[in-house]
Amino acid sequence: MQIFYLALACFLLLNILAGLWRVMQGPTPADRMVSAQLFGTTGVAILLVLAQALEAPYIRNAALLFALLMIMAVLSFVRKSTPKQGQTGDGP
Amino acid sequence: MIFDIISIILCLAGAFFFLGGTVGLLRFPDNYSRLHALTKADNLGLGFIVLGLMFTSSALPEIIKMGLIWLLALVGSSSACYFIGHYIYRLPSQEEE
Amino acid sequence: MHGFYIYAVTAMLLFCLGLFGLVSHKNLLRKIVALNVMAGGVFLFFISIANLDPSGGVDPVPQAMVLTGIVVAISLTAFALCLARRIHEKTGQNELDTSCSIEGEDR
Amino acid sequence: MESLLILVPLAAAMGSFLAPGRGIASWGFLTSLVIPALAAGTAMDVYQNGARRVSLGGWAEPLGIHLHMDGLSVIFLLMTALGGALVSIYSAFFFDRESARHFWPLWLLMWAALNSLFMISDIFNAYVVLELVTICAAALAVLSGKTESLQAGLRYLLVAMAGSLAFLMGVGFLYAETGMLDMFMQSGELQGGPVSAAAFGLMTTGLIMKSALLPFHFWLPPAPGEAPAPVSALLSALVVKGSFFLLLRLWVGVFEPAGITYHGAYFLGCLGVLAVLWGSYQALIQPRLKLIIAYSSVAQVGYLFLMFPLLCTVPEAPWAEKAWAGGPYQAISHGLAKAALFLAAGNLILSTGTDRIHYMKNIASRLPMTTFTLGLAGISLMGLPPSGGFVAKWMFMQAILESGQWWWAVAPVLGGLLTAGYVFRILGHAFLLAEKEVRMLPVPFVLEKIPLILALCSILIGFRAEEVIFLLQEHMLWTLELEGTP
Amino acid sequence: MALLLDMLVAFALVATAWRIMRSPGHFQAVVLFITFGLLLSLAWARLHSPDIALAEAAVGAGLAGVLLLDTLRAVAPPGTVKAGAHFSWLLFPCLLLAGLLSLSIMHIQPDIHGLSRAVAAGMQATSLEYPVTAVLLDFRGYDTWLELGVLLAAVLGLLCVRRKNSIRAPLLPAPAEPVGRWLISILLPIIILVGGFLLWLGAFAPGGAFQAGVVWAAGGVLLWQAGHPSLGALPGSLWRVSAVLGFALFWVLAAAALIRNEPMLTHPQAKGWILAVEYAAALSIAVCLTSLAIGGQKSEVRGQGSGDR
Repeated sequence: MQIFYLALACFLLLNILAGLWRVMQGPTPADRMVSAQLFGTTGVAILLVLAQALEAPYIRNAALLFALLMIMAVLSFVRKSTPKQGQTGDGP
Repeated sequence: MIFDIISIILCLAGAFFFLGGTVGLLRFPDNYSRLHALTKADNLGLGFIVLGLMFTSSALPEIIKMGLIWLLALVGSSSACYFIGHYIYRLPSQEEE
Repeated sequence: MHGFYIYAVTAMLLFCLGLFGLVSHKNLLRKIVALNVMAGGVFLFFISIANLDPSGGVDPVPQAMVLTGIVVAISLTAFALCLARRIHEKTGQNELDTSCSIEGEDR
Repeated sequence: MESLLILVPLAAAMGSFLAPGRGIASWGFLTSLVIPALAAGTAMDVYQNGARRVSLGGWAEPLGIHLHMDGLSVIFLLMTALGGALVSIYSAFFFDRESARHFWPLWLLMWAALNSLFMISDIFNAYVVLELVTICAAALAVLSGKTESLQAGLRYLLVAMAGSLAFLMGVGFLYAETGMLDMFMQSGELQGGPVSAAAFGLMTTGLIMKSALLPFHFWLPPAPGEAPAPVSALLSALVVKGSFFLLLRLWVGVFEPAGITYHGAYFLGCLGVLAVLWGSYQALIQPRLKLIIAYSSVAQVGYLFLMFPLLCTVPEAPWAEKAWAGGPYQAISHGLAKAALFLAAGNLILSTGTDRIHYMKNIASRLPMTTFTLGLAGISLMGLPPSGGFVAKWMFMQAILESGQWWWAVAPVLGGLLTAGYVFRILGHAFLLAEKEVRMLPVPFVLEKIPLILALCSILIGFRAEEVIFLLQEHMLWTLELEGTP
Repeated sequence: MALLLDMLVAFALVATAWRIMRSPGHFQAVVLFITFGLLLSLAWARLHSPDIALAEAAVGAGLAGVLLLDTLRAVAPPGTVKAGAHFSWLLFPCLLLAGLLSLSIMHIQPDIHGLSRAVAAGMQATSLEYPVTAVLLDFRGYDTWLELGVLLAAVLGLLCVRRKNSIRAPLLPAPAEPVGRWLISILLPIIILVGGFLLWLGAFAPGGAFQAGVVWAAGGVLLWQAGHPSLGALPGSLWRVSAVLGFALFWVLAAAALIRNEPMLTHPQAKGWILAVEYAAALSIAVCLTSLAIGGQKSEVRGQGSGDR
């Protein structure tokens, strides 16, 4: 079972590596941000799987923190490009 | 034993959705569809993996914690999707970096 | 044991790549990011040493040192970023003046 | 006693942060009254009873962190106490209210960190303390808020961060080799193989980046050159000495017994000579007084590194004692003289509004005390008897001649001549008569007195050479004893 | 399989670091750096250091990203700057250095008798149950104290650069979308709870003042990102006291020992003492890091986004 979980973690990590291509390729900042978000979720999954595989329950707390805090970068990013005054309406 | 098999099946399903998400991220043609494919597949994938892990976990608090993590990731991911989508919508002519 | 070599060599590569980024970029933000990568390399080295503990566990002292180091690194990073921003506000530049401002203005 | 050297400035730092009212300078005032007394007390203690250690938290070696006091630390503590106290009193009259609110907490925090650094025993603790000094120094360097000072501060911060990380990596290697963090216990454990060599190289590089030796000197002139006068004095006189002190400790205490310092020592010596020549030359051609003084720091730091080839190449060398005494002597006399020079330059700027030396006409008759200060401090820098600088260079020359490594004599001889060149350049302009009347504001009495006292101190320590040498030899005894009892 | 995972993590770390250094766009580098933090915390998890994984998760995912992205917005709006690296030839000396250092690594003894035995021996004398926390707060408490000093000095430096006397966070407009408000009303209580949980955990398991402080700081930043007025309404004196509290309690601990004529920082081995210091330290870390993350803002930001209201 442990081997299966480690293999699963490897597979998920390969997903991240593949996703790095999109970060490099872009073309827009939004794409890069989306990829970062993907990595966040995948990272949570890997950490959970690792917690099971290595029998280290405290790693789950790290996964919890990632799940909790990944959104902050997105909030910062979205605010970061707040358009100049008067350019926007109130949402879609 | 039966739990192990269920766990493996669920985790494989989760891995499949993650793969789908990655392929979508890499292959889809524009911003919106990438966002779409990514976030949905992603949440499902994480959900399946969490479910799979729950089957081999022994302690109840840990199971609850994993469920909480999945919910949080769901909240975070979907609202991130919303924010980024909103961001792209507001700036239709986003120039390349 | 193999894990130690893998992570320790990775740590050295990260350290030196960070160093490379620090000297090769003019942009301040990039320099600061490079310093953080360097710090990541140092911390990784500490923890891979901690894993060599013969008792089978992980040596807690390097872990504590890395925790301290992380907090120190984030404080310095935040301060450096604040300085970089202030410089940008005042000069509109993201780089340090290379001329060393020897001819600086009089008070 | 020694704990109070850390506790008192920290308490004052917190006080000045929490109560930033009108009386903020009184925190600094109080500290500068207490610290010299404490430092003197510690010095007397070490002078009479020899070196001692304090285990913080009551945890014995190798688990806990220790404070270590011996002759070397006492000398640097005394210098910091004297320089710091006088600069503090100067600052109390120098800064406006707004700047004072930022200056005092940072400086008091840095003072505590420096005191802690001079009693260092644990190498990871050294990293934390160095970072504390770095961040305070960088923040103080940008106190004036001018663009140039911001750039200088950030440049210093980046170099210092990189240096600290290299140092920290070295700490990792040392820990991997010895399994300990206390440098006085490590000395016997090093095997001198590649791991020790890596630690040696990384730590040395990191520390010379922070102490502004030649290839890494580029941050030094702009940072004090652009800062307010008291800050320049602190940066140039004290902060740079902190990392030099640590370097000396590590080389003599840890690396030299392992026998890996031979080539490194010659290399550092060469860099030191180059720094002396290049720094002095740059000082000779600078247009502004503060930059002259700042470049002179590059040169004077170079002298310090002459110690290493004399001290760390031949084991048990008969001349080692003289070289060993010369370095700290140079550090302390330069520290005091440099502080005096920067404060005097600050007075000039207060009075004339500029420190370009072409506008410095006729200050000799207007600000005689400041001119006198410049001259006195210049004497110490040049190394004319009977100043402290003379004793330092005399010791160096003796050690150089005894060791037969005569080529190092280039630095004291040529460097002394070049120093004389820029000191007389400053004084020459000071005595020139102005063609047209330059408007000068009066300088408050205290502001004129403080640099004078500092300059006098840098001369007077030349008379107390014997005690200093005794204190330093005390240190030698201590390391030998510790090696014997692992 | 574990070896494969190690190699993949190592490869991913190096590849990401390489792209961070070489990518032409700054935004790309920052996003990659956030990813780098994630990969590092995978490495920490693999290296059996959950404490550091926690700290890295909180710092890397939360604060570092916010700090860098905010600075990037301020200094280089996306789509304007494209900077290649200079001095590419320096890569070779750097790689050479890496090679040399790696060669010395090969000479490290495979079993380092570090301080773990000393720590194990010391655990009997201390009142804490978890070794890392014991090292941080008791055996090497001086480091932790001075590290709080570094944090404080960074805040002081920030005030000095900004020429402010107190952190008056420039309040941003509240997100116009209901989603934003909803998100914050969900996440904030959880963040506070999780921080408290980690702090409580620290006495006997991975967790502690650092992690809790960083998580709370993230909560503070989130509050500010949401434009919630509570941070701005914080009185300056209260802010000062809470920023310095952990440091001050350590000072009291150190000075109290002197009165009893013992070496500095010696304290009675009662759990209450250390826990009080730890809780205060967590609060101070949270306050200082929040100030560092949002205090670097230009004060004029307030008016800028008003079109969003």
